[in-house]
Amino acid sequence: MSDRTISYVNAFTEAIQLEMEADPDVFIAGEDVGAHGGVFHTFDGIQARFGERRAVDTPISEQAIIGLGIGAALTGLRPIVDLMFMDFVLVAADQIANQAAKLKYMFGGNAKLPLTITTTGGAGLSAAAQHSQSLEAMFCHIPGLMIVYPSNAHDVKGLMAACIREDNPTLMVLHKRMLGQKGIVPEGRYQLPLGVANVARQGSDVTVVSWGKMVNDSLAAADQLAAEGTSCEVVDLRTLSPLDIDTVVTSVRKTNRVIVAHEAVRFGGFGAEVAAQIQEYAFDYLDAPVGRIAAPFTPIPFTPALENIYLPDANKIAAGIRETLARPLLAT
Amino acid sequence: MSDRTISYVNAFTEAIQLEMEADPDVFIAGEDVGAHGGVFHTFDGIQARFGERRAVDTPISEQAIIGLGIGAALTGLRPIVDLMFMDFVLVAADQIANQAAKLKYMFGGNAKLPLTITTTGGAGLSAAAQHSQSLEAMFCHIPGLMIVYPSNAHDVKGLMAACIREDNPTLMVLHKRMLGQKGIVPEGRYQLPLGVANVARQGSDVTVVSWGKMVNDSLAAADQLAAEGTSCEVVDLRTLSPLDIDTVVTSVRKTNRVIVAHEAVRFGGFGAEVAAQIQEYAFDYLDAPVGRIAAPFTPIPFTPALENIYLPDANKIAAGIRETLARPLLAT
Amino acid sequence: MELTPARHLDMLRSMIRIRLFEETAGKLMEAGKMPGFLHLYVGQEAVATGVCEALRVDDYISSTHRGHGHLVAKGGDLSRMMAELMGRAGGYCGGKGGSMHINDLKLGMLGANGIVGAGVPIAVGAGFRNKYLGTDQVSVAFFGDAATNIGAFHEAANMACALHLPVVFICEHNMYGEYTPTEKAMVIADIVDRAAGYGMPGVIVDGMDVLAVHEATLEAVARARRGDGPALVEAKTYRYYNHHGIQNLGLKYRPDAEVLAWKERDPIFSFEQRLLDGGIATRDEMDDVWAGVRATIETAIEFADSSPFPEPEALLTGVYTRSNS
Amino acid sequence: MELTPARHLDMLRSMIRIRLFEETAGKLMEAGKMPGFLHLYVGQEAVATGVCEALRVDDYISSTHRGHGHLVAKGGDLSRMMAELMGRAGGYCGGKGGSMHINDLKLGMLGANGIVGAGVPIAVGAGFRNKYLGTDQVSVAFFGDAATNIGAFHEAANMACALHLPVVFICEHNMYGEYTPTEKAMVIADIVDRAAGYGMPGVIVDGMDVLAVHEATLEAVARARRGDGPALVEAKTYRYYNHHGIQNLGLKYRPDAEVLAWKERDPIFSFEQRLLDGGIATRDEMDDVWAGVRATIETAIEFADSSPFPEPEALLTGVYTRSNS
Ligand SMILES: Cc1ncc(C[n+]2csc(CCOP(=O)(O)OP(=O)(O)O)c2C)c(N)n1
Ligand SMILES: Cc1ncc(C[n+]2csc(CCOP(=O)(O)OP(=O)(O)O)c2C)c(N)n1
Ligand SMILES: [Mg+2]
Ligand SMILES: [Mg+2]
Repeated sequence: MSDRTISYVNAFTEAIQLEMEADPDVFIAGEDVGAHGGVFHTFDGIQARFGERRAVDTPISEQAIIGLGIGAALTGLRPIVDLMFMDFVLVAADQIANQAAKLKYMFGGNAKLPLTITTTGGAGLSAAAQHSQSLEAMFCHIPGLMIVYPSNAHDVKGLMAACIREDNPTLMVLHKRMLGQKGIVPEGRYQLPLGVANVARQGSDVTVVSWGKMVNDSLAAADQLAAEGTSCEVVDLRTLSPLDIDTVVTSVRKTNRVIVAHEAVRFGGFGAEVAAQIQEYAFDYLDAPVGRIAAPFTPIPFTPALENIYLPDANKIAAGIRETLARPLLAT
Repeated sequence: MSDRTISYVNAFTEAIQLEMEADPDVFIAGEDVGAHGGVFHTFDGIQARFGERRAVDTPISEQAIIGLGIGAALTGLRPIVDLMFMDFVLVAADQIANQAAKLKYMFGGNAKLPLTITTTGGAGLSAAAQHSQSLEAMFCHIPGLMIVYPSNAHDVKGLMAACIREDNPTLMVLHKRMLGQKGIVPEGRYQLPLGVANVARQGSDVTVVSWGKMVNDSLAAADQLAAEGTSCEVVDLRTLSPLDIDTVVTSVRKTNRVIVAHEAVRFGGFGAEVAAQIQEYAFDYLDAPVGRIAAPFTPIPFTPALENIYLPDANKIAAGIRETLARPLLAT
Repeated sequence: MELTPARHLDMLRSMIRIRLFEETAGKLMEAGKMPGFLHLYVGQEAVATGVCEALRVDDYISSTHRGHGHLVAKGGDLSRMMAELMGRAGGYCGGKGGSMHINDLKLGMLGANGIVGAGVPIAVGAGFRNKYLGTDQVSVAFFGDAATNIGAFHEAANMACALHLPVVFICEHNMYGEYTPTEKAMVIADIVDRAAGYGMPGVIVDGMDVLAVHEATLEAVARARRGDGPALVEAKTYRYYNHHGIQNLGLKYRPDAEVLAWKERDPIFSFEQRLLDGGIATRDEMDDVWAGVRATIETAIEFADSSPFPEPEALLTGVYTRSNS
Repeated sequence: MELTPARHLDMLRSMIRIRLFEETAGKLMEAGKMPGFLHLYVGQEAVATGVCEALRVDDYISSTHRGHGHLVAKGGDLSRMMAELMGRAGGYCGGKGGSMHINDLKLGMLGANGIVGAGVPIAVGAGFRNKYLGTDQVSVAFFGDAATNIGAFHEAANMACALHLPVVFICEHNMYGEYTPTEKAMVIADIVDRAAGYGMPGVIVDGMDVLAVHEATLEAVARARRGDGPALVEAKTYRYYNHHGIQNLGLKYRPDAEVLAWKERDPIFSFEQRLLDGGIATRDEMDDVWAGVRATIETAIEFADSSPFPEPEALLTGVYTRSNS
């Protein structure tokens, strides 16, 4: 059954289920993750299978949810705690960035903190400015955390398993608009290493670096460009922190042109870090500046009329690629 | 008295005092800002002068402190609310980034939110990982906020006055280790425009872009380099968001080499955004990659033995400049 | 103070405005005309109405994700509300905020809020402003039962008490936070048990009884206005529909019988009965109210339907206020 | 259960260990040997001691910025503590954490904490673990009076009650949060007034009386151990020194007379008097305790003084655990 097809969200749930079967110390906790199975069905069936002890519905208390995970992880369990919407990480930012991320170091390296924080990011559902954000950049800046943002069902399962087994705090972000997307997902347990990027498509003319849902858009853009005779290489970072810059730089040294595509606001986004490292490590190979395709500097608008314009997509990426390719070696 | 010399912290307090005198709607609120005058004496004398009504000691409730500011600003006052240590912005991150920053836009542009949030950032006092951070990058990524980080007494006063008069929420960061630093500060009211950088030193061989305390270190590095015959231009951003990239790019087009120096962790720091924009807008002018001098990817260690190594300083900036200058036009 | 028949009809009208606005929004959502999440207020009309009828136009309120009722009761324009929910340029937020961020600053309605509990500190800020300026305006924070488990609520409640601000806390206890029964999220049955921890009085009222809500609020508001500080009013109520969307029966987290039992005590129909029984209003008068509101709703739908979507340029405006002073 | 004379002397010893450790740290700070902020626990010794003497080694505690006393009382090694405060490699955190992050996971001490209130949810997490594994361990959260105004405390207290976890909440009410009298930061005089809002019992004890603290904690701990859920113990106490540093008199935010009055009720000297009066211990026995602790402190200073500063390589280690499983 190596070609079994299931959805992104089911792959996520399956990873949790398999790890919970394998390790009695793994549990889930969060708002409506138990009886309801998560507002996006990310935890469907977990409580039915493992009971209320291991699938815990909590009060609406994001700080205490993360604290619960920290305390349980510090004392030997392997918690998965959920924040529902990525926007809510801001409510619990102290516990995530000042506590979970730093305890190991502050404790002189003695602590082990196998904590997985799950959440859903991304816009496109008319959920407006407080239920649509992509805030990964804010937490990539915090030493001690690992940030994971998978782009397809196969990766979700392997990366989520790796997060659960990881002895450091991880933030696993699912994109809301990919939950139903199907992919070929092996049945048993497997892990994908954190901190290793994936070349999702080989190409020679230009590199597109991306993560999460934007990898799909990048691949779609690559299809468009292929029809125009351009060969795009698409690098899926999978993990933002730690960042696998080697895979990116290897690609750029081959293609000499690159854009970074992400859904978050461009200004101060994680694309800036990727761009800064590319120009540092591949300076002599670049035939054009590192381009960035990302959202404009505004909160996310409610109305689809504006949200559709707001969102980066395959067309915008394709346009960005064309622009990068069109740039003469010396523009001025 | 145009050459009156006062400290950075006194310049800050003076700006507040003058604005409070000029406008009865301006008040301060926060933990120990009233009777005690602020744990770093940033509000010394304000309560004595304006009374408890306008200099309000609050409970230890960072979320409610910001919320108090938001509600008061929405309804016509011009609040200054204090968070004591920049690390504590994480405790109030939702109110800052989901509420204060976004309300205007979500409300269709109808709201006015003249809110100033003050805090102190920076390491070097052995205050360890939760009392030393420079988290400006996290909030630069949030549309709707303005981030200000002055480098000297003169600028503090003018920028703080501008923050208070600004109709958008501003985050004004003081560096703890600069509080006592003296400078020439005019006596009356004046404002420095937000979003306008300052060329703190003219030079021709290399540009150093910086903000806050690191501007001082950059100037000291420039002195070192001058002795070696190198002419450094130092750009003090003053405001990080909005970013005055034009001043930076103008300088880089002249010098062709540039480093960005900041105290925050390098990975995902605001230097990445500056570097990404420089390589985008000055690609053909760059003779070397944009360098970044910043802190390593660790929480801030307590012991001076490690904190001293951790911190970027004039020597590290000077070394970074030398490295950038030494790089041949084609390195590979 | 006795209420006149006209005031009784005002209250009835306010509740009907909420009810019909919400039912209409639900239908438009089903018809695919309303994007995003819709948290309907149906069932809780007596709370928003009873409270807001105790307020002046210049008093402030802050609201929640379930905020339409609060804006309607504060006097919101149904046309601009409908247009907002449909993402149109003519909406309260020009289509940028939607259901979860609807507001009317001119009416003192400081916004629905997508973050549970986050509106409470904002109401406290408005309360601070009232005291600071020495006005006798009050500020009201609406929030749900489950929201009282979040830190922002706690900090705000204590802050209001510590600073002795004219703030009234209105908890709408509808027994659930999303799909979790509140009895699973807290041990206590009554939110008022939290009031003593801040040092303010708390009172429980029947949230299906608009007059009871009104009376309790009047007292709390009067107290706040005369400078005697905050108070908490807990209204026991129920939302007829699912947490969001318009399913009402057949939900796995609550028994249908429970829904039906609460509907027996419907705030609008029971109030009508009372007005009839007391000879305060006739069936005809009340039918006129329904008809009037129905007409307003028709107007609102037409307004919204004919309001254009915002122009692309609107995307980038309003992030920063440009009018510095 | 009657305490033996030996157990009484254990308690005395624990309090003296805290007292002398803190006084020494203060002097070292004055001498410029101790970098950073130092929040001394002197005056509150009876609380940490009374509580921790009611705990087992495998019980957990979480602590605050004022955390030395808690670690000492939980059995902490004074040498490694002193070395940590001096930023040495031999310290508990290898010099990386310092006073505000001192911890000993082997003793179940989950860390001092630089963020007010942030340790409380962490203790709740440890309590969750105990219940999850079906052990009879308990978890204790120490926090200050002013910390109860922060959201994290509230969420954690409610969470522990909602999930019925074996957690004991210990509030050290020392009347101030930094330089603000707590009566300005909250209307209520007693933190236990908050317990009812979570549905747990709360009790006030004299925090200068180690036996009173001990007894109250024993009861709360027994309750938690047998699965009856959380409880709150509020100890009324006082810190002799300034919020940080070692000034004690002449502070503008509190009257000297107040300090002196509390010192009259010193937890150590009053306990000694009680032991003498009750014939439980002799002056000689108690002097031996003092002498023993003094010797330990000497050893600690020597250990710390001779412990090297960490090597530069240490800067980059420990950010991530490398031992994945
Ligand atoms: C901080 C935060 N956590 C979680 C959510 C998701 N959420 C939206 S409404 C809600 C339930 C709120 O319950 P309650 O306060 O009782 O209000 P009700 O919906 O019953 O009116 C939750 C958990 C959110 N919006 N914000
Ligand atoms: C979130 C946060 N806000 C503010 C501070 C600064 N601060 C440190 S200790 C303290 C007072 C705490 O008072 P209390 O909880 O009563 O403990 P005590 O110092 O009296 O032992 C404050 C405000 C902080 N460390 N963290
Ligand atoms: Mg509810
Ligand atoms: Mg205290």
